[in-house]
Amino acid sequence: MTADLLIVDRLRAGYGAAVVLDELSFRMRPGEALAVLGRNGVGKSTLLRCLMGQVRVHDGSVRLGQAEIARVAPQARVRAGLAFVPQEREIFRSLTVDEHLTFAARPGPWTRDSVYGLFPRLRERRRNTGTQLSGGEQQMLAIARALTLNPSLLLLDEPLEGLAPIVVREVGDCIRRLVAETGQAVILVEQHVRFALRLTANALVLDRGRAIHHGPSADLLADRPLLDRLVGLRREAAASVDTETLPCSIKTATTA
Amino acid sequence: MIAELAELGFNGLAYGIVLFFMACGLSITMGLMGFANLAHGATAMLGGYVLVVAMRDLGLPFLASLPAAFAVAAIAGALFEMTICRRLHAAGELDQVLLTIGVVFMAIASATFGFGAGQQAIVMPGYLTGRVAFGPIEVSAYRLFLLALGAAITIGLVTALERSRLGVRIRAAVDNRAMTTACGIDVGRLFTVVFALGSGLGGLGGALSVNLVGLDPSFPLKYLVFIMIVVTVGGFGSMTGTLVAALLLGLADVACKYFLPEAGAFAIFAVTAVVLYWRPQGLFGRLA
Amino acid sequence: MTAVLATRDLRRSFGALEVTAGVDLALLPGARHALIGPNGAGKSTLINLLTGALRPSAGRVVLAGQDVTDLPVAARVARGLSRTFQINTLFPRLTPLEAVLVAVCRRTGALARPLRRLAGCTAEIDEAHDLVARFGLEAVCDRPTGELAYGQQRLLEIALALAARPRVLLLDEPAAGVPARESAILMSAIAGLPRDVAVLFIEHDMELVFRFAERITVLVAGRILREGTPDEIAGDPEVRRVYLGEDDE
Amino acid sequence: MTLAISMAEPRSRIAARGRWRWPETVFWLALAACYVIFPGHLQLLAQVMIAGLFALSLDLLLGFCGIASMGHAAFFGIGAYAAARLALAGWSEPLTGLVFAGAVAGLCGFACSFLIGRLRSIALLMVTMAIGLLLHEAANRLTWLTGGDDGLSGYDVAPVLGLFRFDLYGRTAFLYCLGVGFLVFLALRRFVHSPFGLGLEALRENERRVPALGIAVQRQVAVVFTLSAVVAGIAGGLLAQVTQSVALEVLSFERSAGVLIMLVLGGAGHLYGALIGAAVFIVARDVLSGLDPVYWYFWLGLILAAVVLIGRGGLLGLARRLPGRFR
Repeated sequence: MTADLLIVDRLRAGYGAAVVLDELSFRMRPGEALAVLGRNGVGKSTLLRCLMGQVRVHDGSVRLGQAEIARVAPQARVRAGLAFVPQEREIFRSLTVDEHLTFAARPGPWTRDSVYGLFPRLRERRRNTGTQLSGGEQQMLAIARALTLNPSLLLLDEPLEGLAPIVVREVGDCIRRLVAETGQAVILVEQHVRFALRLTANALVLDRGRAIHHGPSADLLADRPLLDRLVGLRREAAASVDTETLPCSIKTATTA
Repeated sequence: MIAELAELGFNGLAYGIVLFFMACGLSITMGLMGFANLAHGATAMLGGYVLVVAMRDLGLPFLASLPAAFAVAAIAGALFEMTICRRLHAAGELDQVLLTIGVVFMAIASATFGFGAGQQAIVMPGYLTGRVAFGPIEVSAYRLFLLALGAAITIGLVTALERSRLGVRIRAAVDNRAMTTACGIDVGRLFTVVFALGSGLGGLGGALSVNLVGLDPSFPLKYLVFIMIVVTVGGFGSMTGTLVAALLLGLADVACKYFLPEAGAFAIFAVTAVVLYWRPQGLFGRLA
Repeated sequence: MTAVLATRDLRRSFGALEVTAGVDLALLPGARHALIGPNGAGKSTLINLLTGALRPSAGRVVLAGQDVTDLPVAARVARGLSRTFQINTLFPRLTPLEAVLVAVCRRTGALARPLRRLAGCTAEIDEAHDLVARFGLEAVCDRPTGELAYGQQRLLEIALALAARPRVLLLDEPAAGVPARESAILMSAIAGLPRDVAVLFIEHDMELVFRFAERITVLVAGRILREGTPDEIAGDPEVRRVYLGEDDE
Repeated sequence: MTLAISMAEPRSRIAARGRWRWPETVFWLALAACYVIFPGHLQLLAQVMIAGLFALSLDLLLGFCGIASMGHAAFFGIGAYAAARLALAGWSEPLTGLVFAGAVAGLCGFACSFLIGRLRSIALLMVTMAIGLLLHEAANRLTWLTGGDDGLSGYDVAPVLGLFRFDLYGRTAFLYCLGVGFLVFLALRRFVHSPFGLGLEALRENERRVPALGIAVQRQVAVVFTLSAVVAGIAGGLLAQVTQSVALEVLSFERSAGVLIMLVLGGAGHLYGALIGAAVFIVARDVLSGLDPVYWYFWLGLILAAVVLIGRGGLLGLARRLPGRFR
């Protein structure tokens, strides 16, 4: 039996005093691909930023391999084996493509040249600076940059967001190959639900910072009503709060 | 007339180069960490006094004293960063400004205590004291030396920033500090190195300026203004901006003193105020 | 009935990107209107255009029959358009009572008279206190705001906006960041908002949206995709497609 | 009914914010008593009052609005030169002289407020510093107006209220400064405890949020900056009248830095912090520069570093922290 790669245990985190992740727990095996799904604003991106150390942890623990990382600096998390592809891509405007792939590289199978093998388009633009790239190329570069850190776990935050449909296919293909052929462990946050489910082994569904579902992606893909209920738009049963529970002061305010 | 103008321009550029040395380290540290270090002028003064001591008391030649000025200032900068600056990264600008002004005041008092309030005299080597003629144009040898050294160091600096891994990391951190950290780079340690380098360059600038503008304990306060003008007008973190602003300021100052002696520094401050009002982020700066 | 807040062909570009691409929105008096849409749909930009924090590239904003397109933020508040913020942006070292008092004094004009004493503003102090108490904050109303629980700060956000006695209230993700155990009181506070105030809220929490909204507008890529009753929106295949992200198939 | 009483409490507390308390009476009586206790140091005590007034003017900006200025000596100097020029023009009545000094400085402050209102953080510090230096340089050059390096002197100041002649021992000077200082203090105290003053605290706490309350920030800044300049101008005018001379030093960067130090030393945002900081600063300068003027700069720097690194909130903040919270 192999040890778990990542153990998130009762994690509470948020921006300042705001709580975005509330008592969140889950585990991942080495080489596993996990999709994190949920509607807007449920804390998916915050989860990745929190794992990366960019969001304040209120409580709980995060173990990556042997290291407890919930409270260490982001650069120490990279040493422990994380790499991050942020939603906004955050390409360095004054660095060339080549420089993006060498300035922080860590030893391992991924090198500048092997990354170019995965993204041939980037090799053609190697002398260009970050700002001269198209949206799709920037996304590839953000993934490539993260790979050169040779992570044991790659965090991808909505890599297809804001890309033209044809580019979506190209970037999607790259991610598919990355997961299927290289056995890279990833956490994929994605609004393209079916794409994410087809790509990953397991799926974690969040709602208001809590896990409301965790199971094989294939099952979820097959169960259309369940998927609709978990991440789709649906009418709530609005019975959980009725007017009887209102503080009297607010009710009087209505009539005032 | 043309020869006069040419010499004026030449002097302005030489002065600008010295200002660039004194300001470029501050520009990077401002851009990297947003740390308002008004004590940078004190570091430059330290470099000046190191040169004076090395040449006058230790009898070192001028060219050997320059690296000494660089080294002492760099070490002092690194110590200052590691002991004091580090506690103030999260503090507001006002706290940073107050603390570093405090350091300036202490430096002034210490310099007066150690060296007296007067101007320091150094004897320059013979090959730098004369004048060199290019056809009708005749310029001072020291200014020619300054320009040559300045050009060499600027080119070296720019190349290092372009090519070396450290330089690339610095550029990345100035662009986006959080993402650089998320790439596994310890920006805090990077900052210490940059701070030391910047202080060293400031010290070198101070050493070079001894024979150009003189050296006395009021140096940090007098040049603080010019350094801050160069940095803010040039835009934090922009090497090109700092260079252009320093050369412009050098030229403007020399021209002002020549053509409008009554206006003095007034014109320069006025232009600065206008530029900052128009572009608070500086000429080459980006809005944070 | 005429709209209390309306936009006509509102547009805003950032560089070549048109973030708001011709929005026509109408809010009736007393409306409970939700604005939803995926990330990057331009919801925040739209709010900023409505409040005056951003100027539109084209189009008009009309508040209670007056064209306010060229007015700055403060002037729109004075004319009856208040907002809350997505992330608490309060006054950490002022107490809730003081903060609301500032807003009340602004409305009554007391703020413009530097020679008046605070002690003489009893009417304003009473009103501020009533408002703070109405949101269940009387127990903490003279503690520094920075020491309050997050949910309480969210309530104070709404109280501050109401202190201007607005005709229109814009709630920018009122439930964001509130832990589950504190959310019930927030929900009831929103349910208890005065009926004569039109409320437009941006919210990701679908439970909140479907509980309180009487109309829903779906914004996608800076345009209005659909507008309708909650039932119409929930059953709309186009909206489902956007929310399930199935456009890549 | 008990509920109603407990609910009324925060309300009465907010209404009581501006109430005069007994330690304030003690403070001012102690100041006045200095006249009897330190008859040999009345000139110095007058300097304390002048510096205190100047620090109060900066407190309005920094303590209540969160606007830091590195060139506040500009308005102090303008007031000083205005008062001196008026006296040189033959108008020697001191109180109207102060009004004139305050008015001229206030006009300049009003003009500057449009520049200041736009800027924040580093840019604000740099521009205020540049304005201060600009003025210093201008005064240095415009010798026909300011006397340049020599400054202005040789003017008469008439007796205060036509009764009290300025004497060598500084008796009149001290009482005059104390009286003017007390009156200005009362006015400022009233001002900061008005609804407008509360609005300023909101501006200090969160400048971006204030427009959403319906408050026009630029107007707030214009009012405060003007008022602050008026008070600084009055302080400068006092100096010009009491010392019967004005030197270029009134516009110096050291003076701008000094007043900032007084304020952070005493504690910004309390009014009394400004006065206490000024007193400590002026007395310390007198004692330490009496030892050796060179050392004074060293101590000055050390005080600054200490205030920033350990003494958050200044002396007043320290006094409050020691016995826990009493408010």
